[in-house]
Amino acid sequence: MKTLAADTAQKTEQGRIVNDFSIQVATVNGSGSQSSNNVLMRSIFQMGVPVSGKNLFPSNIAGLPTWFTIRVNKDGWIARKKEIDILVAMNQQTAVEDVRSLPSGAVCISPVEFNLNTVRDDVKHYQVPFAQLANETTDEVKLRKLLTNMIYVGVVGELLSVDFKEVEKAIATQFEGKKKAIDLNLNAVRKGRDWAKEHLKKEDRYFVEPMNQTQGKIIIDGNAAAALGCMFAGVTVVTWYPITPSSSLCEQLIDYMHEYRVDETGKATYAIVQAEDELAAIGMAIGAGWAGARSMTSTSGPGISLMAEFAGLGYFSEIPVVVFDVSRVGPSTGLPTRTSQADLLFLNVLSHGDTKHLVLLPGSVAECFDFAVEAFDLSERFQTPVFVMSDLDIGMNNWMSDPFKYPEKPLDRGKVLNAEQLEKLGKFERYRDVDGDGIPYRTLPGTKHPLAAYFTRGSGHNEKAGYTERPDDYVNLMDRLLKKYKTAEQYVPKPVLNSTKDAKVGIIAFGSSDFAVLESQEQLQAAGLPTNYLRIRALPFTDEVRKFIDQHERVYVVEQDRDAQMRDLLRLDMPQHSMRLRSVRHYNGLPIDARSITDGILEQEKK
Amino acid sequence: MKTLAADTAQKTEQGRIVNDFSIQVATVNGSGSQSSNNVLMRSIFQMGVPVSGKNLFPSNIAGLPTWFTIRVNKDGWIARKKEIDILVAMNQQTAVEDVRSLPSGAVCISPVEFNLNTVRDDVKHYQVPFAQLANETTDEVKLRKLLTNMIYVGVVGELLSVDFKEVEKAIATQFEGKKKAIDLNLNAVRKGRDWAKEHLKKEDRYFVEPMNQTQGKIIIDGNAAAALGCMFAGVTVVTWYPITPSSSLCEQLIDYMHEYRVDETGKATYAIVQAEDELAAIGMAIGAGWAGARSMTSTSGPGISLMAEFAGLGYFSEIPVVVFDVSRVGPSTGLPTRTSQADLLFLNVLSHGDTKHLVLLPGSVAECFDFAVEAFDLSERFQTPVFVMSDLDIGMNNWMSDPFKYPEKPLDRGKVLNAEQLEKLGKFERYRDVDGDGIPYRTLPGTKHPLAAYFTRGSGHNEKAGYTERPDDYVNLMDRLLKKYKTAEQYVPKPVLNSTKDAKVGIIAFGSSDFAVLESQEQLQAAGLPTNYLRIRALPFTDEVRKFIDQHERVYVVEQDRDAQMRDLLRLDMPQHSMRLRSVRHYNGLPIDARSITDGILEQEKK
Amino acid sequence: MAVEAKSNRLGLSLADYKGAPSTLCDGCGHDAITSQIIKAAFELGLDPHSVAKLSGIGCSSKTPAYFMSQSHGFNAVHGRMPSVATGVSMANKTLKLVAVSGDGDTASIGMGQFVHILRRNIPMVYIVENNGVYGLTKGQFSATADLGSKSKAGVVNDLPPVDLCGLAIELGCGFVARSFAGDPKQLVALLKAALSHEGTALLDVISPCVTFNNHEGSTKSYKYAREHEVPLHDLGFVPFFEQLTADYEAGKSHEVTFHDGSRIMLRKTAKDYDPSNRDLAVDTIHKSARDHEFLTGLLYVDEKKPDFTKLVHLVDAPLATLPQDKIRPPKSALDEIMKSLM
Amino acid sequence: MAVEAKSNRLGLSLADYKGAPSTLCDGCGHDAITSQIIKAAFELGLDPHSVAKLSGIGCSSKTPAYFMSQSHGFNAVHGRMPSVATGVSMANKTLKLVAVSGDGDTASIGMGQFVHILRRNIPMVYIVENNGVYGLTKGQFSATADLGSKSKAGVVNDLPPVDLCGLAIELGCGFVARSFAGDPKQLVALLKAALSHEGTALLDVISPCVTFNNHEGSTKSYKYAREHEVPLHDLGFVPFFEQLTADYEAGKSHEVTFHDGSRIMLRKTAKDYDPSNRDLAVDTIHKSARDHEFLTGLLYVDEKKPDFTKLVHLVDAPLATLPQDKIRPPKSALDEIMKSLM
Ligand SMILES: Cc1ncc(C[n+]2csc(CCOP(=O)(O)OP(=O)(O)O)c2C)c(N)n1
Ligand SMILES: Cc1ncc(C[n+]2csc(CCOP(=O)(O)OP(=O)(O)O)c2C)c(N)n1
Ligand code: SF4
Ligand code: SF4
Ligand SMILES: [Mg+2]
Ligand SMILES: [Mg+2]
Repeated sequence: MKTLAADTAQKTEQGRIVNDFSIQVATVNGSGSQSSNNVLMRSIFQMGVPVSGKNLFPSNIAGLPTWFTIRVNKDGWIARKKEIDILVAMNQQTAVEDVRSLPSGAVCISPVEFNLNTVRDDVKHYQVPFAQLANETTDEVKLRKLLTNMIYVGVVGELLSVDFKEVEKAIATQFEGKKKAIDLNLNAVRKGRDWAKEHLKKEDRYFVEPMNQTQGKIIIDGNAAAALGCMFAGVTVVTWYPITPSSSLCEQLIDYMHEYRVDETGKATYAIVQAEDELAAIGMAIGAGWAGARSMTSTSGPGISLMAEFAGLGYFSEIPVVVFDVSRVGPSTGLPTRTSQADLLFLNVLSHGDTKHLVLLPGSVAECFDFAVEAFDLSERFQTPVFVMSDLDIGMNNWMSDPFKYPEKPLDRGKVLNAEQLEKLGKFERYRDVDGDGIPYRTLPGTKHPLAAYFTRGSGHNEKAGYTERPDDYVNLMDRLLKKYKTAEQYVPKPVLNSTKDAKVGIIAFGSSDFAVLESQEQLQAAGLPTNYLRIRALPFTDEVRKFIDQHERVYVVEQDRDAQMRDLLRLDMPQHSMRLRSVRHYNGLPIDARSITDGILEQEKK
Repeated sequence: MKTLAADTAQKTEQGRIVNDFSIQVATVNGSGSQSSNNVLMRSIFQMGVPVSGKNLFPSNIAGLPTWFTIRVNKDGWIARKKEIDILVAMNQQTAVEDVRSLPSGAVCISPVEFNLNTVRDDVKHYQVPFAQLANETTDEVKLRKLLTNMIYVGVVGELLSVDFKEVEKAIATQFEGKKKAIDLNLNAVRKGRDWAKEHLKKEDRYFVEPMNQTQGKIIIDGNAAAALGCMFAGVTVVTWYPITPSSSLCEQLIDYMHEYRVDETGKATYAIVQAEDELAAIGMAIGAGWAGARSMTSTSGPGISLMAEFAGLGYFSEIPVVVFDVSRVGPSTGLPTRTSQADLLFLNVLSHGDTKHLVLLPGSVAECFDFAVEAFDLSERFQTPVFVMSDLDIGMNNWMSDPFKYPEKPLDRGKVLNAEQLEKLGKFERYRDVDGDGIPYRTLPGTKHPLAAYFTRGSGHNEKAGYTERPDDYVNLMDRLLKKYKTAEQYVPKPVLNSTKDAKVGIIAFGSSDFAVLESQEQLQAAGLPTNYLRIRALPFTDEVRKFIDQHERVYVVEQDRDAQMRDLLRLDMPQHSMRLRSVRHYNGLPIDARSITDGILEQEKK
Repeated sequence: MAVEAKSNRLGLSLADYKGAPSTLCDGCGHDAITSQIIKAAFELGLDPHSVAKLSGIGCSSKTPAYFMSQSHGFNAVHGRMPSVATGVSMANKTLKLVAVSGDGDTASIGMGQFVHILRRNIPMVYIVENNGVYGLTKGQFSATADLGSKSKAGVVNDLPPVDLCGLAIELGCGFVARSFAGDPKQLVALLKAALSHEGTALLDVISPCVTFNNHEGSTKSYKYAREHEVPLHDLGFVPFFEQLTADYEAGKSHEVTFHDGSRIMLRKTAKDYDPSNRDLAVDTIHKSARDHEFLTGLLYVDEKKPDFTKLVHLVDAPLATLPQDKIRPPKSALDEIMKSLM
Repeated sequence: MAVEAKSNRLGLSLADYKGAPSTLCDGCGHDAITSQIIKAAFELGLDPHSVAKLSGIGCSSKTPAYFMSQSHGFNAVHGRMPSVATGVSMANKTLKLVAVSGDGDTASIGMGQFVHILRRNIPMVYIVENNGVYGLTKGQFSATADLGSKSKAGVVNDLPPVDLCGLAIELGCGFVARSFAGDPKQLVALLKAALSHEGTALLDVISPCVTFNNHEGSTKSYKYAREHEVPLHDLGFVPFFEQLTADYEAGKSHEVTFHDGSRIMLRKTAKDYDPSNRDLAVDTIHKSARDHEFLTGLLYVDEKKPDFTKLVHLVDAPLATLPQDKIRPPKSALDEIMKSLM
């Protein structure tokens, strides 16, 4: 085992590592560490240095291990990084295992009582008397646990030379307005900083230095972004049932709507209903969509399973509704607080019988916003359920992003006929393909015209919406629905290409894998493998996707599931290219990282 | 338009058509025609002539059009035949359209009041004063409608020269024991026969002549067959919720169990619970399977959608349960009384997250029986939900079959440890892959041993069944489940091959398409295209399937859905052969027929 | 009285309230209820374009196709109509919701959503066409089948029935009535009252299934219902747009006035009954069950309970048709939010 | 008395009834209930190997992992535990089912199955750990949240609560009790009584969520419950295997004897209360709600109602372990059937 001495020597050779490392804070949930971690992250962000934060929390309310990872990266890589450089080991339950998993030469900050130095000596240990410092900070026993979190912020800040003014600013933002809280926390941070100044000798390579890479950027989680998208999409009826990791989408939407969607007279231009379960949530949303509202619901895996029957009704009787799936690890209850993309195939075919749903795949918080807007237009344009699948990683973690753009396109309410139009037309058949695009016209209940009414059913119906069991009527309907799905290829978000000179190898990914893939492309380039990368943003696939696969000898499909669902969907879309489609899967519940992708690809390249 | 004269001339040239035609009886549902149609069918069957009957009925209780088709075929083809040779047009609503759809030269028997002769003259019309005959048969007005049905049996029987003794026998069977009913109906049949003898001149080519092709055969519907299979599989807990076309499975099961599964003391060795809905039905079945019962539920499309969440729990926490999907036309309520195979893909991946279920695909009533037995063994062997997908055509129509074989294999209760075994082992870990086949051992609640208990959950669990969120635990579990699925390839029913000399072209089909494909093979042979036909009987696919595809230049996958789901599943299993897999789809809700398959294949062969 | 009028206050005729021809069995109780819905809507002069018809799945749930063909209708999935109704109500609170369900659709598979729609008090008329069986799937017992009732096959039901009215009152429903498809006079009055009520109005209407549950031994047959019906009171309904005539007042024991000014007069039959007394209602229902009485009439009313559209403080116009400027906040709003996130 | 005993009639110690350490928040009412379940099972001398623990999803539904680790447990899916319990009961009627659910798990998503399990009267103890919120998803209101109760964020609940006890009585449940996690003495007595009851025994236990619903303005906080609790009676439970001692009889107003001979003595507090009177029970519950009283005790018992295992006429041995010759009919049976089809 390398000794620390040797290690430090080596360090000094290699010199400083600036703005390129990851910090992991290990605590127990419910201990209030979230706010101090945010403060630490924001402080660095405010110094102009790109950061990202990932919270690895248990499906439990208090007392179980939680890890918060802050990645600091001057090049703007904000995906998860596999190796931890700096560990703040505050949780005795996991401390030993946490230290063991560190790479040699890493840094470990821990309560002196843990004696972690006895576990490994090839790691730089800073041992801090947190308990004592906490006692000195406050006499209120109940506050000590909380303030301990702020004390480590002070210690870490001092060691990394984080600008204290930024810490002060970050605390002010975090506890905005609450003077007492601000002072208390500032005081605690100072306590940690001063103690560190006095007692700790900097013996590691990690430093933060000011940059200007975060000017004008925002930090937000994907659920908040999606909520904003819904609000600016003009959503009017929202139904939901709480479930991790989707709850915070509707909960933040409630707050935003309350602030921005109440009229002069104090009345709401929306209705938000907490349903009794997901069957009811989507049932309400479908009823609302049928009646003309821009309606949505939001859920995660188990809720999607419960929505299957109604999803089929929406598809077959052509009712607009937007369904967010902030996906988590399944099957069943699975790992409610871990991330996954494994609902993809199920969403695409959700419900019994021949069914094909539109699915949007946001790859960033910005796209959570944009695609929310997009989703409502698509659902009303195509009169069908539209699923937006993000995941726990995008949805609940904090991401750096450019500010969102205000939608220029006016709302697309689709083919809705009002009384005047009916009068002009003198004729209305709910399910006739008038325009040859597979999309019929509809009317809304309440339309004051004798031609307006029609009867909606999930059973067999002809072009006039009349009940039928005729073989030809059924085939016509099903073929039209397929045509409609084909038409959608022209409307859904097109894929995004990131190409490299002379690349023969392609990479396809979607959703939250994006930043990791981009980073992996650099690693691959460095390893001598230039790649082109296409990020798919929706089902059905568009011609750009087909062209991309056409143009590459080998295409690696990177995804966060066990069964290579996206790879399979692509194979079914382009059977002639099945064999050039290879798979890189990551499905342990942690957000995907660049290294795993790079290794996964290089390994197969060897063969 | 050909005149009847010309037509009859031509007929006499061609001469008699014996035991090779189809009869369609058009009535309204709820009119009691079902029993007379059965009598007609049975009579011919008893003459030793292969027959099959298909009931095309509305999703309605009374008053809507219904068509019953009897196919008489000396070669034993019992699939649906597209063309109708003899129409019995008893339903005024549809009579004109029914007659129009007849091929030229066909026969039409109808009430004289309908004046169908005015509709077409290239069809041989026999016009019968049914009303008058009915009046003469009985004074009870309420009985007349019913007896009219028996009168047409007499007329048709006479025209086709069906042996009257067999009709008498069939009636006796139909109304077993009910003396009064037997006399009434016999009398009505006689009425029809005598009138026909007297007033009708036989001017068509169709005749029934005795054969010995049905000796020792039975007639039964697939749901009854499956019910019998369940009973002899030793099912102990049955839960269900009524839905067409699956209701009659459990309803007939109730009758059988009541007769054969009650012990000396009059107590039941089973529990059958009519649940409040399908969520509850599968929940109960899963609870029972967990507690050690051989449990099952039966449903159709909409019920499958509602079972998605529990199906995922069963897969992930490894609980045996058998689920019958007697599939009907979807999506949504769809066409509840029409047949379809379009649940296949959805069943295979049912529930959110990475899921793969075992699916058995019976292709005959005999296999409904055998696979029911098989399904319970598999579900306990693999500790997982097993789906048995038949469809309305197999499930609700009457099929000729060899008698079912009594299962020789003893029940396979799978890897269950009792108190003694636990004592010997001294150790028990619920989810450890002890044998390397991916299948762990389980214990049943009530096992009196300190080691027996474990905690079952749909959330993350390690080999000891302890709660976990560890990435490695999750990956291990998911990989083992995949291994278990792979192991199942060795256990599920192998495909059935029907090969032809020098065939280069292959056909793959499953379920109720079987008889139509076999018949189509002959038509193709006649058209100069020898084919080999492999009938798949389960998911996952077995090596025989892979070998078959390997060995053929082109393989036509015949299925009764819109989206070519089986073709796609095969492409995903053998991506290297994607392009040799072609598709023939039939999805108008009618049972598939040989001609449609033959045309579908020949058309693509031209290209 | 309106009953004789050829056209109603909107100048519409009875025919304007009819639907497609029924495909139900001749004599089905559901068809009888359909005609009373048509009659009530016609006599009240409902605007067909402001009515939304909702149902689940079942023979009963088919009936919205058989009345008011000028109104939009939605035949949803089995047991989940209440959630769809809730969504429709949120999207357009100006619509009058007329929902038809069956005992299986409501009391078996639909129980969860039924309970929660009552809890939310969504403004709608909720009619359960109760025949104690699943008609459309050929006569299996539903959750309202009475203990001891015999099936057509002779099987005796050994589970207690769910009493939808007792349940609704327990859940705080503000309008609870029970009636009989064979009692058109009472039914039409209750339908009009229900259509005038502001929250959820539950009508549990015994509606015999002539094909599967109308035999000896059935407790939901026409014969049984006729022999056991005990009307709590005679009813007279006076719509807000009609003068109160003396004959209404005659012998009235109680009167209920609805938000729109319409009233229903209760004339006592056997004993006096105050439909605003919740405990009395519950006890009376339980007693009638013990005595095997088929109790009909207006069992409970509470006109004070706010309906759900009030609780969510909706703007006056239907959400469905709000213009873009009302539902998409201005750019300034987004800028403000973005700032706060920097 | 058993309470002091180191080991029970099976020679097992209290420790033998414990489970894994709880991961719930310190002070969570659910943990308090867990300890009383352990105590009751120990003192009754339940055989851990004959107990099956069942739950849905939620903090409350996690608790079966925290008691009786020698019993099989099944943490099912959210809101659907009743169906799983029904299946378990059918598969092995010799098991004693102890089910734990939450107010969200039962009254929101689980309402349908809750109603139907009561209707079927599946033999089991059904404990609802009722905190008025969804704890595990961070404190949203559930369907039992009281009208006017304030959330931690200050939002006021504007929907009426589902009263699980009132509902259970309406649905004919034969054992209905309400208690409080902060009243261990009453709770353990009710738990023992519930464990001695033959059908479904519902225990609605107010169990404060210290993290999300224990603040000022909450009607499910420890403080509120303590201040508003009104016990209907004092309870004394005497298991069948114990002698009746004088002190039990003292001042008893009512007594209920269960099938196994165990008894529970009710000593009147304020007014006399007969728990066998259904109408009285309903009225009393409704009154307590009107008066904002938190009424606890044994609200209703009916020992005559047959449980579901009786209705299905099961053989005595568990279906789960019947040997092949009992469940696969002989070849002759198949032959006979085949003949009939020829
Ligand atoms: C999810 C689902 N399960 C089952 C069915 C089959 N089904 C159709 S109607 C019905 C019962 C209808 O009974 P009820 O609501 O009482 O109506 P009725 O026909 O008696 O008027 C059932 C079980 C279905 N359509 N959907
Ligand atoms: C189908 C489904 N929807 C939503 C969830 C998320 N979820 C988990 S627990 C819970 C509510 C639990 O509330 P309650 O039953 O009152 O238990 P408590 O945590 O309050 O004890 C919810 C909504 C889920 N697990 N499954
Ligand atoms: S089956 Fe019964 S409920 Fe259905 S239409 Fe016929 S009579 Fe009415
Ligand atoms: S969140 Fe509430 S219910 Fe859940 S464990 Fe904590 S205190 Fe108990
Ligand atoms: Mg019914
Ligand atoms: Mg709760």
